[in-house]
Amino acid sequence: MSKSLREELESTFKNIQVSILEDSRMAVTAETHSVLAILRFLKDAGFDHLSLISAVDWIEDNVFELCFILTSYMQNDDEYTDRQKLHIILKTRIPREQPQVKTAIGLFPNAEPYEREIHELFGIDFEGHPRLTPLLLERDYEIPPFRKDFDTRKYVEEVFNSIPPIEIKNK
Amino acid sequence: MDRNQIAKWLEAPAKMANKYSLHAIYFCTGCGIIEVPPVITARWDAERFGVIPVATPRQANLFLITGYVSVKTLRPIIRTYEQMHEPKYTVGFGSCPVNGGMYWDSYNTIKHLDKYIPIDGWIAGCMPRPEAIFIAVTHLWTLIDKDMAEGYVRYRKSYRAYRRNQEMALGKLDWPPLYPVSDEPRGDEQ
Amino acid sequence: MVAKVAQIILSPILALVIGVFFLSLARKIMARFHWRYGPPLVQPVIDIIRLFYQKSVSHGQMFDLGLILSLAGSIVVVLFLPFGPICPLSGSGGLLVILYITLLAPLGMALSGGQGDNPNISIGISRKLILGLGYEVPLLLVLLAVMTRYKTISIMEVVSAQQRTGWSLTSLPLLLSGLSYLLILPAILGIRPFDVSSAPQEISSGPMVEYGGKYLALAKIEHAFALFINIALFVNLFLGGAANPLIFFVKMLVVFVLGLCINAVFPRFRIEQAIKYLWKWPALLAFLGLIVTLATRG
Amino acid sequence: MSLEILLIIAFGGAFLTYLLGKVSSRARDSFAVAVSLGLVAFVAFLYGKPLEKTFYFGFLDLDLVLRLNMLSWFFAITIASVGALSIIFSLSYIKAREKTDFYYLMMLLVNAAMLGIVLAGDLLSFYIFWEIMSWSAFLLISYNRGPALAAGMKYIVMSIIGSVCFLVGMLSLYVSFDTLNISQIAPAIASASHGYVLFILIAFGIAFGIKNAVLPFHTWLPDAHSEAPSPFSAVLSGILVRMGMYGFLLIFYVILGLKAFLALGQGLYSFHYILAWIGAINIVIPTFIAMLQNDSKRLLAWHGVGQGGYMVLGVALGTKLGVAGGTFHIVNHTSYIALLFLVVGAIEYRTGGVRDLNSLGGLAKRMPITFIGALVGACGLIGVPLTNGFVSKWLIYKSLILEGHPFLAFAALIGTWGTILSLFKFLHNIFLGQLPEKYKDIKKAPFSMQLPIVVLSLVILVFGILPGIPLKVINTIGTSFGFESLNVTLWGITSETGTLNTINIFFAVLGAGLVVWLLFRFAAKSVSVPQEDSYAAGARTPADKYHYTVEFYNPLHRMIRPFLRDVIDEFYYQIASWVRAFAQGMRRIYSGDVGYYVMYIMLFLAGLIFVQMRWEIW
Repeated sequence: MSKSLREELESTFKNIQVSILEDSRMAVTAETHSVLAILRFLKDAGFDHLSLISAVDWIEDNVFELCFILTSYMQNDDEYTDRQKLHIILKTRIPREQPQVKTAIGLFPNAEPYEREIHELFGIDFEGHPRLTPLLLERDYEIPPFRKDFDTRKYVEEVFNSIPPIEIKNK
Repeated sequence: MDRNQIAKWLEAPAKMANKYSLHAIYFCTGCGIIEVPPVITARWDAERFGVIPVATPRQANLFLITGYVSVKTLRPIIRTYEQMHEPKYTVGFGSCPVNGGMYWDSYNTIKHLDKYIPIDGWIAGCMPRPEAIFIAVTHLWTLIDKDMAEGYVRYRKSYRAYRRNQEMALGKLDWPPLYPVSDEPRGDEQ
Repeated sequence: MVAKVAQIILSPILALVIGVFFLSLARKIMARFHWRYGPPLVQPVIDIIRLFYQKSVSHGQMFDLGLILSLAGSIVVVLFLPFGPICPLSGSGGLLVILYITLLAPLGMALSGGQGDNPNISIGISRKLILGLGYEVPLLLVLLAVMTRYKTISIMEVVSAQQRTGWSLTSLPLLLSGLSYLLILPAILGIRPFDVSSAPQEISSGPMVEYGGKYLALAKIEHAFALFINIALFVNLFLGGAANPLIFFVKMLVVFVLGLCINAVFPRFRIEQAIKYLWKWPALLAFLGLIVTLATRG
Repeated sequence: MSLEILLIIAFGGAFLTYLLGKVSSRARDSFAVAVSLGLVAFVAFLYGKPLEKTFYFGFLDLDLVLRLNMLSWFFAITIASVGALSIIFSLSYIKAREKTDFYYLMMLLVNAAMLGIVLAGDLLSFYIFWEIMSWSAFLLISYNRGPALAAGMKYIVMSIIGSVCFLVGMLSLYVSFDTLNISQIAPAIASASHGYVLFILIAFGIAFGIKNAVLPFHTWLPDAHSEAPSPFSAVLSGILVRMGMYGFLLIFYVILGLKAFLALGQGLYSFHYILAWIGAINIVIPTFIAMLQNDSKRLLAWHGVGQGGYMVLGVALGTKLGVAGGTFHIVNHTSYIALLFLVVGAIEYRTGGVRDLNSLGGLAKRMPITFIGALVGACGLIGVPLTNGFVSKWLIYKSLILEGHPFLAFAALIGTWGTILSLFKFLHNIFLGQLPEKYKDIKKAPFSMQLPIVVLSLVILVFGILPGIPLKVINTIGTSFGFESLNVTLWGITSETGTLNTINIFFAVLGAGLVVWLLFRFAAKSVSVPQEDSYAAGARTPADKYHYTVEFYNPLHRMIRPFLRDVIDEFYYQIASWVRAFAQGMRRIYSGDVGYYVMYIMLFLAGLIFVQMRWEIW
């Protein structure tokens, strides 16, 4: 069953690699500009649940990798087709300098918090996102903290350890 | 436990009353709060020692910092501590409030909590068992007896240093200083 | 005259002692229900002493005066209530005056809470007033049944009538009213199934949110007086109010422990459920009681 | 010094103020205050002197009689004092508005007309002054244009219906006894048949019921009170509406007499018992409607309707305690409802006309005297001990219970709890809680507004702690009606079936308060704190959004909302729309060209001829 989905994907989109990992896992890597088209195609194919967007910082290849994980709601549980069991992870690589991607909110409204979090922690700009305000962090950082080149020990040393302790007055 | 010695009551009622009526504010600051329900219910029953949880800082005089303190939680902790009335005591659970514990190098946690609010007592253990909490309470009694549980006095005396540290950690604070902070240049030390 | 002045001074102190004893009994019995030891019986006294030594925060004149008025109102009601033979001011107004002076306490607490600049307090007070309206419907029917049955508005006459003709709880027409009064007693005392107004989890103890040291102490003392007043009123009207104070105290104890058992095992009502309950069965019983009393009065 | 000089001063003063207004506004203001204070002094001077003055009046050889007995003096002093206080209040309230001369003329005219009603000894002059009062009230209600015009129209339509009923009753009395002098009608009507007496009662009952907003006729009152300018709505709800109660007292006890009134109908169907039930219902429903209002003046207006129920209940009981309670309640109600309306007027003046309960808050910090006035007024309206409301309610309840009407007493007592809920909402939403940003630097109410508020608060407290003063007057009224007198002491009533002693309550509360205050003073010190420093679970308290007012009794509101639709009001509007539809239809007849009119005449003549041929009527 997933074979036919694989042929469909490979036939409709060029330079796309589709690999079946275990029985219910399928990995799809594609270029950035065709990501939204693939998402629409998969949504029409029944994968209407975007469960997660996450990012990976490959600092050696000087590239970010965005991962969209799609599944489908179990609408008709009785004929539990193997397509509904399938988890698809769609990967794409974007350059590390001024990383910019078009937002997926049009297709999946629930992508909004994921994209805000990735923007705050990785510094990837989502064009067309309504509210890219800080979500989790209290302070502002010049290098977003989840990037590999963010040295957390140096940060802790210069921010927290520089705060002087309170001397106990003459007891 | 010298609760029933009338002589002590007559000689220092305020101290004795503070010892045997500790109202702990029910504020889940970290992972240790999971230890508090068994402490106050049937198995370990903190009410035997006069410790009951209350809803608001106004009614409380004991503040349990249970577990690691994230930067975001430090703001309500300071606000709650300032809204409690003197005499007030704070007890830190586990090693995370002491020096950051296993999150010593995390960008998002507060390392030494006593730089921001005074702490009267520490309990070791990640997370301390209910018996350890009772030991802490008894230690607090001895501290109160020896007038060493003076965190709130320290806070009042060197409030400017505390306030400066808080502003360094949290940036701008959106509530006025608790005690009048004379606004000569920041760098001086009392 | 000296006896009268002694009574005026004695009865509030007595009421305070018994009220605080009820508070400590409540905590001890609740603990026993939970299979735990619970605090020593003297714990409320320790709490109050500590609270009086603790600093506190005030939100303005009305914040203090309202609380003082509410506690003064409770003390004044105690002066009107006969406790066994002791009854200092029973001569000036009887049951109607008691009914109206019990307004002072919630009104004072409401005004003082209102000044406390906190929506939790306002929500707590609006719930307390709605609950008050809820239990007032059956309570008024019950009180009117008692007054029409003994054809008097003075509480002393009701007590002396009961000395002669036995408890009104056992005499037929007032049995229904007595049952209805028992059903609404938890609501009047403000204990567990009906403590919607000071729910620590939902509205962080309602009107008491901003009460610090001495304010919380005064609020606890006022709660102690309220316990004493409501139970003493019930005992006076339905259990014949005893000749000597000891029997009176024992009767109050029985009624209070009964209320505590309900308190220990019931979850808290939502305010709509409380009103629906109060306006359904107790109101029906009180209504029937009044009709029967009217019919048999002849 | 006799009565016609009093009326001349009253009416002359009104017109003189108008003329002076043309000259200079300061002279007009001081003259108006002087006239109203002079009236108060004059009426007070006339205490205890029963005067009777008849003037021959050529019209239908009826004599115009002015007389003063204890009942009319009791009302006259209330009218004069409330009028004077509202004039003083409106000095600064009306200053910034236009047409102020007209306003002062109308206020003094209403005042004079009410004095005229109370002093009238015969029904004709009563009717004349009644009409003057109704019309000047209509002009004052629609003073600030806009929605007030509709409210005024509604008021004037209903009071015209009332006046017509009064006219019908008056004419039938004139035809059957050919005299309109009250003192002559009283003995004559005793011999009249029950049916005729019932007719008279119904006719006058409708007239006074509309004015006193008894339940089926109450619909004009909420609109009129909330749209009228505040000083006038204090007079309107304070004493003008209670002219209906004066009429009831006049009809029941002066004209009809006690025994005849109680003898009407027997047992459960006696007239006074049914009226008592109307009064009881009149207490409960408006009070619960008042709880759900969001406009402060409408809330108070609905309480005006509710409290009217107590008076009707007290007066209709026919026992010496009930009538004493009912009449005393009239004065009490005047004092605290006028005080509450003046408080709302002061708030309106300072906040620029804001009456909505959901957008105010925390004003007690900025306007303390107004807050104290509102607090005392609210306690009076609720009937908290040590205020005069409590004493009159105690009298009514005692007579209800001892006479064996527990269900009436139940309705009245539930009304009290409804008042508590709605008045706490009134106090809380305006004075307590967080002060909004835009009212941060609001100033106190000006002195000319604070004086009446303080005076009325004192009246409430003094009459509450020493009720003997007014009760002595009411006792003489009771004995003039034929009841045996209550032994009234300075601080209450002593009788074997339960005495009321307010001095005991006063000293008890004072002593207990002192003890608690000392305990409070000697405990640890408390620090006063700004309104931002309040518990918000560690978060910052949001400005302007931290005050719980909207849907204050939401759970209760959801439960009793279906029972509280004002069905009677909708019924009247339904009638109004039918009449409009019918008039619309009739308008089409006048189509404008003569041909149709000629056709109508011809058809009419043909009809007549046909009827004559068929039945020969002539």
